[in-house]
Amino acid sequence: MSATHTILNLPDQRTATLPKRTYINNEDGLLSWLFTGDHKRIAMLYLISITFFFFIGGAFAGLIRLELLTPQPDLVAADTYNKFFSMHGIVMIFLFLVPSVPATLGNFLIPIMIGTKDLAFPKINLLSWYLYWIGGLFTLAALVLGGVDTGWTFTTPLSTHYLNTHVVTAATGVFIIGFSSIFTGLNFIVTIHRMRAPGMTWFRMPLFCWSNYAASILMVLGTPVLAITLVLVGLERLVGIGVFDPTKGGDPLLFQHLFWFYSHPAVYIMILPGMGVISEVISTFSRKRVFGYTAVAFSSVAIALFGFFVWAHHMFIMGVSNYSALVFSLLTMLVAVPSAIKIFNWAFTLQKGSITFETPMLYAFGFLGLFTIGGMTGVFLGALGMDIHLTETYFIVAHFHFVMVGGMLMAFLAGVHFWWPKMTGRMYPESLSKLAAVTTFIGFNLTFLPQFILGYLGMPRRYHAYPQEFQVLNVLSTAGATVLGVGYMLPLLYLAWSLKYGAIAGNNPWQATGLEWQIQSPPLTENFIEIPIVDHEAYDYEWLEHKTAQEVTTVG
Amino acid sequence: MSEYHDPSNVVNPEHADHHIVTPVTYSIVFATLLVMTGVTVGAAYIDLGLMNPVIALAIASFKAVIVILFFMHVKYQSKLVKLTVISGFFTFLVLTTMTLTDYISRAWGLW
Amino acid sequence: MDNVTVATHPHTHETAVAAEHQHVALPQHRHHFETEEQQREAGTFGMWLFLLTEIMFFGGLFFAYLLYRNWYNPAFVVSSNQLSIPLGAANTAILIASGFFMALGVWAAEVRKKGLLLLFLVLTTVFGLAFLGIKAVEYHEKWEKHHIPGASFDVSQFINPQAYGLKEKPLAPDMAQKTQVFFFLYFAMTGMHAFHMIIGIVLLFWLMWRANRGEFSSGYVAPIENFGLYWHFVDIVWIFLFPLLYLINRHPV
Amino acid sequence: MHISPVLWQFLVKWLNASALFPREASTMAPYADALYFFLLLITVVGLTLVGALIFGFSIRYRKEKHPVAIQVEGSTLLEATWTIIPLALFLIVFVWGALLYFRIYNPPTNSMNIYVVGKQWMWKAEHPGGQHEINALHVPIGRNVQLTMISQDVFHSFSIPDFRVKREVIPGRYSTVWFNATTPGTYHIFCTQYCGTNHSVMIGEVTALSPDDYEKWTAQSTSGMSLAQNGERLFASMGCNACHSGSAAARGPNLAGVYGSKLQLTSGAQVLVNDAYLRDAILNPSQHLTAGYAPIMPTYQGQISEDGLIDLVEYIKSMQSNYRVQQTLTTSESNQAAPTTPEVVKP
Repeated sequence: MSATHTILNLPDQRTATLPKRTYINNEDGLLSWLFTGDHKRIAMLYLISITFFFFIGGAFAGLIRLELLTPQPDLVAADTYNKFFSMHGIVMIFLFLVPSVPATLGNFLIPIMIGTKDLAFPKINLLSWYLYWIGGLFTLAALVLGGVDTGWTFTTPLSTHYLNTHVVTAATGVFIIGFSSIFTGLNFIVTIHRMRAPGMTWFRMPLFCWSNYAASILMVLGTPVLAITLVLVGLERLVGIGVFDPTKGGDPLLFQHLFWFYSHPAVYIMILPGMGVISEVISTFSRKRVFGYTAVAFSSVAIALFGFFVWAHHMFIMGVSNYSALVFSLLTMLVAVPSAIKIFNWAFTLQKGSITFETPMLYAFGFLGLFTIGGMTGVFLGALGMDIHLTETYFIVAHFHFVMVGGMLMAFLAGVHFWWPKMTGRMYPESLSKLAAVTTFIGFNLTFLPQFILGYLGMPRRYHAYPQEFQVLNVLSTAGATVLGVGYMLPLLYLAWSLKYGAIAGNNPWQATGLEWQIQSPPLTENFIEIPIVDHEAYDYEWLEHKTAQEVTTVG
Repeated sequence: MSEYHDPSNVVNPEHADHHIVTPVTYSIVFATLLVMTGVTVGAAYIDLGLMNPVIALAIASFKAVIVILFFMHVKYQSKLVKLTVISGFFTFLVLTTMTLTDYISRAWGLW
Repeated sequence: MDNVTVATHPHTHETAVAAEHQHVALPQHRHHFETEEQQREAGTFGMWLFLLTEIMFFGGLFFAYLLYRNWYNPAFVVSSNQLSIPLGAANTAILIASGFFMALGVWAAEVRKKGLLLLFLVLTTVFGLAFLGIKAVEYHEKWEKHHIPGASFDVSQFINPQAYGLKEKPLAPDMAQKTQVFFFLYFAMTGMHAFHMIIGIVLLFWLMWRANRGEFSSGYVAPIENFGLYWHFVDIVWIFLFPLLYLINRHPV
Repeated sequence: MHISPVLWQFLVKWLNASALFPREASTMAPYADALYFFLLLITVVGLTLVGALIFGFSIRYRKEKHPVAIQVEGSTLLEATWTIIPLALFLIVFVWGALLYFRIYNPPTNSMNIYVVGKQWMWKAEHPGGQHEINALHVPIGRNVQLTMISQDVFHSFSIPDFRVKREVIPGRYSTVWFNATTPGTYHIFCTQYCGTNHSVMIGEVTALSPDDYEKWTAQSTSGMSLAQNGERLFASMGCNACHSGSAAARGPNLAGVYGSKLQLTSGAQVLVNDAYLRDAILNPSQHLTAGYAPIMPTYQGQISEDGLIDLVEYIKSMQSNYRVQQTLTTSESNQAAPTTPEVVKP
């Protein structure tokens, strides 16, 4: 009976075994992991690292919500609260969101998806992970030494002249993490250009590769601008001369321009790989190729390209020239279109499919709904006049959490659940994971929908204490955050459990078409025994059926 | 013929054969660079008004282009590498022009 | 072709192509690249992508310079006149020469001449060090003139040039303060450039050591080639820094 | 930590205050809300559409009902539809938003001007008539009020949600915003740009008063010296009148009537003399040199506080009769005893 409800296709658990030789047991010992060049092992190292930082960032989020339970500034002192949200932002953005999908799933899957043995530069890939940790340690050092309270935006002149916290330490951390991200992106671009398997043309690549490719371009071209900006902030603090200091002839808005030149594309660095995950998941669980493959692929590239032209919409009220604001607002409206295209293409992928509702699909549905809201509220903020009232309030907090958490984190969890059997060879408990997906969705909405209302009512962001009339909505939000916290703890627990006790997954539990599903799980260190020749497009379920049928006849 | 296995990317439009640039070419480029350096220094001492920075930057760009083309072998590289080089300068141009839209038009109106 | 399954590819084309090119497997060939050609091109492409990040890294500084030059043009003109054109021009020539020898070094590696390669690498290093030496002399001069931004920065030379034997027109006091912006950008840009040179020279010593062991004498030239790209990029930055900082609006002499 | 009183009491309070939308207390609010509702409408329609598609397809094409998927490549017509319709909607939003933006950031002429200085962590409002307020602002209803704002230290942002106006308060540069309050009452002023430790304490209240009450308030709360009078003292004590004496032989240009005029600069540019120009000309004189004068004026960067600059600007504005923004507050004629040393001069 259940066979009709699901496409889950596990081998007979009584006889199933994990493959003898996999990338996990190929070499033993901690050092074999710490000095590995294997993209899959590095991906796992990244997965563990970003999970660690995710829960640190999450703890700060929890503390923030706890403080905001009451209007009075009663839980912690004002500067402590400021350190909380600064650390929450820095950790979540630079140590979790930016590397989340690319450095874990992308690292693991891109070489396999395009049919090669490894990324182009394995050593640089490992270096990128070490840089990530060095940067992470700097950030943690800033935290342990007494924190930093600039907010994640390092706004001058506040960060350069008015704070006595560990700004330079944190900025150094972010600077180093930036290079980690550059190297990941560089590796992806070279790999995708140079190392595709024979027959793997650009338009046969899975959309996951396209979206990671687009994000990589942004990483390579955007991140160095952040680096130089942080260098200048550091110099201004240490040497004390003002490129950004109005009293010495500098322009603080120049900092904003340079900072957002990276940090707006960074938003797309965060969301694009998530969109790639959603394409894979929705296609697999509706047994259907992605509706309008080319449109989805090109919309990723379009987002990456336009992403460089819209940064000043973060500065509409900050004193940019109004003419310039017009231009940036118009371009912002244009960049919203490719996202809309994607949403509808995903929705129509379901049409005439044969849909099942496994955990990754539930997360993907969550993504669609939440990202639609997140994207649409982005249009609110892109509209010049509306932005005046909404910016710097909880509306904007809710907006980017809908995109980043409702979008990216949902996509990340969808991806982790989707590829978990491939990465570990084990299945997680399906009913528990469905529960987690639903819990996350409910908790998320409860947390962040009230914040839209709060924002329109005018509650400013980064407030330690607030007027009493905002309390009810804040209590709702905190309650939601509790549910959300449970929703995020659950996967940690059952995924860890499944490492040992999960059912053995077999090569292709979802009956998916990607190259990664045609090899053993967990894969060999060299991925493929022989480099495959690709003779079909991505998401070709007829090809898969044909192949399966043939295997059955030859084997059976 | 997409199934054709092409490990060296020989039929790939993104491929270019390895070309060895001769010392003769390098020497010509080197001499040109030195001459252009002399010219740009000389031009700096002549008052040409607005043309001074234009000439200086034009010469610098010319020098940069021949360094990129010959010393850095881009002339003999694949389209992909050429495109990469161009995209780098293009992005810098985006940064400059889009930011300048703000700075230039700030003076236009009161607000 | 439809029934060719993914896992059973016979590799006929690859062997054919490999035979055609007659590649000898080098020890530097990494397992995950199918051919050395692929590895070499990947390396070059990766290096270029890295240079893109460098373009954007310096790009931020160049933009800051462009902006403030327009805002505080008189201050920028007189302070740039404080820089020494002979030293700057000499440095340009030296750096171009260094780049020239680097290019010859790549050629020497390509034609597998170990002795020549070493010679050219040494020359590249020597000229690179000469550049840094002259830069140090210039920095020292700025130190003596109190033109290093910070507490001891002194604008009196710009307010009262006659007292210092300069023929320039004095700057208004508020504009004179802005010369500090020029010198900050000067030190930030040339300092960042010099920092890249220092990294380059460290790498050069490493390459010399490897070249001496004969690692690049058998057709494996990727490290030399890619380092060459980096070194030339550093040249290019200077090619733009020199006119921007030293030359533009040089008159009155 | 305690959850203060019973939750439902707050529920009542919240619903009483404003449940989902802030009060509309300025002429701007309806315009902003109209766009907001339009955007909400698009969002709800879009969300319903996406939801309907997902749920509809999920039910119709679930595996039990539809065991074999039918492969579809795509549809150019459909894709063109969902490219063009969102694009058109977004462009409408863009135009509408731009119109609103210009409405909010283009102060009408003849609005009464109030200066606001932001500093860590308080708002100082300075009325031309000499009323000084901290974390409070009294305005009359039914009049266009323009705020000329500047920050002494970091970025702040002046926000009155019930008026739907907000503008960044920037160090080193005047920024302006304007509103016309419609309903008497008190409304929140927030600093919305994170500005350091006590960011959340940087709040205040704007009190909109009926014209009569406003008259009363101005009379009661004057400090005795109008800003222009303070400025006059400062002008004298800093020695400005040595050069700007107004005589033909003076080393500095005559300032009377300069405000609001078009000035020919040495650089060849022509500028409109406004508050921002006057402020810049005091701090960076050589870049704002009137044609025909030598660059001999010293810089006053770091020597005058922002309040002092406001006083000077007000004074220069008052030195003539042709300026647009006439401040005819009765209190500005007040001529009571004044401090002997100008408080705002910093050595």
